[in-house]
Amino acid sequence: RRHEAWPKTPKGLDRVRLAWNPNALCLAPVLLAQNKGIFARHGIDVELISYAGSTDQLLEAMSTRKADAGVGMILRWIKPLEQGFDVRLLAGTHGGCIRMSGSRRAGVTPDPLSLKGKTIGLAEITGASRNAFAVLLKYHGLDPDRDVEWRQFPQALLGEALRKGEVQAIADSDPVLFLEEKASDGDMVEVISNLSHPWQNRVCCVIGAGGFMLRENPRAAKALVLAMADAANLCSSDPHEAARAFLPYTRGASVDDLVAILKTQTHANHPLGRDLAGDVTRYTAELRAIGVMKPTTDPARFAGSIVSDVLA
Amino acid sequence: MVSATLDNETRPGLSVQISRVSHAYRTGAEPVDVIDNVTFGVDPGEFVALLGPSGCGKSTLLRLVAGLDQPSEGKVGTDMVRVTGPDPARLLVFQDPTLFPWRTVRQNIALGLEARGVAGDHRAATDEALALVGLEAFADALPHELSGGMAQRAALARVLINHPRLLLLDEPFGKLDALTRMTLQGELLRLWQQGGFTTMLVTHDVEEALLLAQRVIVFGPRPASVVFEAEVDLPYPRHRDDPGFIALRRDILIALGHGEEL
Amino acid sequence: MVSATLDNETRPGLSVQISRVSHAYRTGAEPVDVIDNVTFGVDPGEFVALLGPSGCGKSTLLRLVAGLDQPSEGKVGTDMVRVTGPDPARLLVFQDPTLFPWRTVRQNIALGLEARGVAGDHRAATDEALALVGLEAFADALPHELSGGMAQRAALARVLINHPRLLLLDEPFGKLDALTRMTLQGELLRLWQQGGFTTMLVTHDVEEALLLAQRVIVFGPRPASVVFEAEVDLPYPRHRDDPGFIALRRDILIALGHGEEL
Amino acid sequence: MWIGAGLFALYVPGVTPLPRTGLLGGIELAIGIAIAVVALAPWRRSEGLEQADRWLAALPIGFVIWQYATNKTGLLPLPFFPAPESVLEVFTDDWAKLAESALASLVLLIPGYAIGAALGFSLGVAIGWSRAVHYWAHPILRFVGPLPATAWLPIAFFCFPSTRSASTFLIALASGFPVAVLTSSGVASVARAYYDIARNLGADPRFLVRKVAVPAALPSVFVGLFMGLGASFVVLVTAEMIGVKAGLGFYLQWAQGWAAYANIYAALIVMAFLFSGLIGLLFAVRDRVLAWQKGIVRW
Amino acid sequence: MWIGAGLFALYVPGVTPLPRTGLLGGIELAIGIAIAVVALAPWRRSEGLEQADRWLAALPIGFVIWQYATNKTGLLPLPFFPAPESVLEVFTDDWAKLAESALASLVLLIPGYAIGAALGFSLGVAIGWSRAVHYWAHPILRFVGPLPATAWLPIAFFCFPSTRSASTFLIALASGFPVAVLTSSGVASVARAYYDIARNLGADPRFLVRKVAVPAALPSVFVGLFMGLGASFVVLVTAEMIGVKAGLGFYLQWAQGWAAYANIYAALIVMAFLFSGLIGLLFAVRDRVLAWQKGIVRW
Ligand SMILES: Nc1ncnc2c1ncn2[C@@H]1O[C@H](COP(=O)(O)OP(=O)(O)OP(=O)(O)O)[C@@H](O)[C@H]1O
Ligand SMILES: Nc1ncnc2c1ncn2[C@@H]1O[C@H](COP(=O)(O)OP(=O)(O)OP(=O)(O)O)[C@@H](O)[C@H]1O
Ligand SMILES: [Mg+2]
Ligand SMILES: [Mg+2]
Repeated sequence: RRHEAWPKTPKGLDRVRLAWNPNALCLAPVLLAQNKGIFARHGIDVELISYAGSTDQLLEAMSTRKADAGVGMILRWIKPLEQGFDVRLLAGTHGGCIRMSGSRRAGVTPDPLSLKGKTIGLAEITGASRNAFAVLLKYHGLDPDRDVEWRQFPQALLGEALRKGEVQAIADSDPVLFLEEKASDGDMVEVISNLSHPWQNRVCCVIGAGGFMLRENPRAAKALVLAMADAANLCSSDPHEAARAFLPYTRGASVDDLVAILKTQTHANHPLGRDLAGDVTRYTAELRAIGVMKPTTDPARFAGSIVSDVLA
Repeated sequence: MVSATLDNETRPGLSVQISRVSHAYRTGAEPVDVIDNVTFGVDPGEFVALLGPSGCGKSTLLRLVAGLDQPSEGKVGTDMVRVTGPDPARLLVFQDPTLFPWRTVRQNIALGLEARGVAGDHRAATDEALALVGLEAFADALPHELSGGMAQRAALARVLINHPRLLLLDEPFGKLDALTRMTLQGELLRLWQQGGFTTMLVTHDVEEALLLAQRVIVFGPRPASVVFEAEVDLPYPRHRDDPGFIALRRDILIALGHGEEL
Repeated sequence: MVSATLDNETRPGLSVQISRVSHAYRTGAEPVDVIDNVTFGVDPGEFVALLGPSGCGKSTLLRLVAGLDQPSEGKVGTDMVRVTGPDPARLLVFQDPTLFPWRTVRQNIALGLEARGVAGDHRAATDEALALVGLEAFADALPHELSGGMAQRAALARVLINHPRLLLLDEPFGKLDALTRMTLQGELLRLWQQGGFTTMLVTHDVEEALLLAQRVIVFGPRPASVVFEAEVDLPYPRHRDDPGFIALRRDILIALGHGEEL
Repeated sequence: MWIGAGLFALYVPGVTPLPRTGLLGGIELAIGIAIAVVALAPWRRSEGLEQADRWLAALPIGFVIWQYATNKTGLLPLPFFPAPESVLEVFTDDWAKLAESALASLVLLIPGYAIGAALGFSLGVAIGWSRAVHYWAHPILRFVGPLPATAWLPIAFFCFPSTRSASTFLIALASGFPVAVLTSSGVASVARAYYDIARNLGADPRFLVRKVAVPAALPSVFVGLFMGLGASFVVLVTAEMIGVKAGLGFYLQWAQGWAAYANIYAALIVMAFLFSGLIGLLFAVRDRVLAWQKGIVRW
Repeated sequence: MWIGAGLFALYVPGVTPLPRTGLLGGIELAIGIAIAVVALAPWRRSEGLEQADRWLAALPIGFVIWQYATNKTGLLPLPFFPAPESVLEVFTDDWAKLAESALASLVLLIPGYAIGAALGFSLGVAIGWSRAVHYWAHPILRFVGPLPATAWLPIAFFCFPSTRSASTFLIALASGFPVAVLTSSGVASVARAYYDIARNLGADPRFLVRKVAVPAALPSVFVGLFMGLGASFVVLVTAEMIGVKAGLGFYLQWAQGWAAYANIYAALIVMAFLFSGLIGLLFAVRDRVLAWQKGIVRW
């Protein structure tokens, strides 16, 4: 299809179907961009469609034209992308948003080494949390396969699993962790997050697009990236605004809670092109070292093949 | 052997009281009146035959006496006690054999023994019942492997094995050839004479009624009411060419609306 | 009206050839031999009655002629053509009525017309068939609301409405009282005389066979083989006290193993 | 009963004051009064009411126990077991979203179910009827039966042009399976005697299928339709994981992500009512179609 | 056929060389030769083989098409549609993990299914038999039927002491539901005449249930057991979300998280075979128990 054939609104804006997960607070800038007309200003009309299931469905959707673009966690995407989906990464949106907290009563302290011999609860055994913390624990001197045990529970039951003593620490994204910490009366303590040393400057979430979009309408792809960057900046400077935009999608959290969470994330960090590829390369190498990525995958080549610089 | 089970067991027969019984089925839009104010009694140990046109309500009446349905009006009793439900002392041989398809013939025949929790091996009793109706060779056959007449005989055996005090028979010999029928009629008569149970026999065969019963009751067309009643005061074994037999036969046929045939 | 449907339709009856037919059922462990080398023929338009002890294989034979089963050995043919499957020209009235429980009596009777795609409103035809068997009042009843005899009549009507050229009757009047039975026998005779179809009637009632059939064939006990055959050379309507009738009756009863009764 | 429950709700103090306690008590009182009025009314009593009487009596007891165990005493822990007023609060505050979700789900569900039921029925008839179809289809059913709906997602994605059609496919598949199984088992267990009679009367295979096999199998088919409807609701959650903007399954997942149990239960209640309504419809149809069974089976 | 497929696999070049092509072709050739040997063997031909002949012929064609469409031409896109050799590769390389998962699943599944089937059967008999139980249980079944297993997770998790028992509960629930529905519908549609006869012969309700209702309902019960088995496999994925360390559902989720389609398909194939094996067992039992049906129904 040619660029001219791309669906447009009556006002001439390019329609973009953006897949997201409405449970992820770190995607608040998406709503901000939507509400503040930032997308429209860049000439696109974004329709948000939710993909609440596992990541592969979102990637499947993008590579079979069910969605044009999507946002999600790089650490969740990177392994599926190795399988050869027709999806390209365009930009990072921010850093942070995956954390691990443990129960003081069970002997977990802010020191990652206190996790030795503990069981960690996760919502997805192949998810971003597992990938991130396996790398980070290894960095801190723990063998992610032997020194700790990982167990899977539905997201909503992670807190209960902790209370029941089935696990001593849980790893997930916010707001789940934040809400559990709040409900634990100070028992829960953050051990580590994906902004912990040495990942302070790493990106957490990325925008990706189906390969067909880049081929048929690179202009809209570029507009999406720019709009998201604007929105992320806005979120970084005015988290209250973003929190208010996201509030209708929450239950049991106040604007202040949301702001507190958003402030733990680095919304000013949205790498593009070479920077993004660099992050991807590093992640790939690290994941390869813990046996997630195939040993035959060359990190730099792989990063180069899945990152597209739409601004270039 | 034989005497221990089907024969020689003399418990007094039940008396039957049917008083002002009316019955209607209410399945369709309008109720179908089937029995209309019928009153009669049966003495303990008596053998009564019931005759009547097709669809007049004979089977229904037997169901009421068996306690499977409750009459819309009036009372049905046995031994002066109102019938409120089924009881193995009053056993009905249904018009349709309806054997249980998942049980062999022998198991079907043992049903009543099992149901009443009669202890022990039922083999001897069932063997005897099978021999009585001539189905020894088909003890382990499934019901669908039987012919129509064989199924009917199995259904008869299924009831006889239980020594009812009141035996209700709904056209039990309808599908049998003349010889088998005669043999079974003879067996029935013998069991009745020895066992002392009361018998109510629905049949369409006037001669059968006269060969077996002490009294014949004829119903009119639906809704059933008694149109004719006669004592059959002939000694057993009876003969078709006995003048009393012939006279009664004529009367009954006339009561059944059968004038011209005579 | 009447003449247009059940009566007066004269298509020649089918002839039947049964030659060296043997049949065995193989459901159980050992095969059950049911028919043993039976050979006989039926002329077009002839009325043949089949008699034999219960379970000897009569129903099985009718199923073979109807084409519902294939004989283990030998050939069954009609009009010199081998029977390989069912055909509405050869219709069997089954021993069990087996009406379709989800259809009303009228719909059950119209089954054959529907099945053969006979166009138009079947009301007149079904009305007539219902009247023939005396079920006008139960046209819209469901089968479970019928008495045993009524169901049997409905099954008869379900077949007669289709004008078979060969009518196979398996104890069609077994559950009927004397009067209804006589009426229907008369109707059958009338239809047969007018319609010219061939009839094979299985019955246990020797008198019925002699009142209706031109020829009587008697089978022996299972496995069925022909043990007696007789022409009934009496004019219609026949009478039970006709000396020829009485003589034939005696012969047949003897053939059925019924010596002492005479 | 209801009146008692209402009073209980209103006047027994709770552990934590919840905003909708008054409303809940009020509704309970109102129902109680309404029932009393109808029951004592001089005009003819409704049969439905009488049939439901024991449930009507049991429900308020259930409410009282629920309230007692949650808000009034805190016996059952939050957040798993919210008080009834919290669930009611979801209905009063979030009804627009719930209604939208319910509608969206129905719009997705009904075509999917209809397609699934129709195809399942046809396939079931074919399997039950034809040995050849049985030979080929039965092993496939055996292999396909246990596969979870998510396993179909990639294929559905690839084969269907839109997410909507992919979701519809998943629902149709889930509901078609029980319909097919039960139709085929119904058709395969039709008494041979019916076929004999119809064949003898000149029925061709088409007639045998349409007028003998299918009517005789209908009781079983309706069981299949019932189970298929249940399955379609269950798969809704999966089907709504892919790119929808509203729907009960979607709402449920979203609420789960926030551990908002009151919302979860509210969504489940809406689901249950929708399902119950559809089932009611199905049963009404069945009771008409299968009226002939009444005299034959126990009820 | 198999030999042809083997040759196709071996000698037609693929788009990208895959490591297990040789093995696949070899296996196909071996099967082909084995079949040829058995078929031409002088000793008596196996009946099973003859019955399966058309499937045996169709399968290699399917393999060829699959290979043709994937690796040999790339007609179907990666990663959705891996070539057969990729799936085979999963089996050869990951068989230890797959076997462990299958075993873990079975260990979880069988008690859950057994409990569910037993309870579902009892409940179904009770519902089908007793009007009172029907009155109370039927609305509950109607409400509970459509609830997805995930909805039960919190409650199961809370009410059961261990995750294992919670998972077992989920499986039992999922498999019990169809068993209960089909048992109850089977019991409720037993011909009234059977009850009449048994009651007349002196049967008490216990006897009526055990010796009349249940045997007569068995054909339907077996359909329920079949559907329940399918449901238990489907719910495995959900049940294995909570705190297990191995299992097919778990493996499936893991593979999905990585979008490792070859692994997904491999797990599905294992599931299908397990299921098919269990179903085979179930059918064997049924064919024995319901042997009496053979002469009555069409087959
Ligand atoms: N379950 C039922 N529902 C409605 N009507 C019924 C039912 N059973 C029987 N009837 C009707 O009751 C009447 C009498 O039936 P019943 O079976 O008692 O007759 P019968 O005298 O035994 O006849 P037959 O000699 O033909 O067996 C019939 O007209 C029949 O239509
Ligand atoms: N489906 C079957 N499977 C096995 N055996 C059968 C089957 N049907 C009938 N038989 C056997 O075949 C024999 C003849 O049966 P058939 O029904 O032909 O007898 P019949 O002469 O019609 O007897 P009746 O006068 O009692 O109806 C019987 O011994 C019966 O046990
Ligand atoms: Mg009767
Ligand atoms: Mg017969």
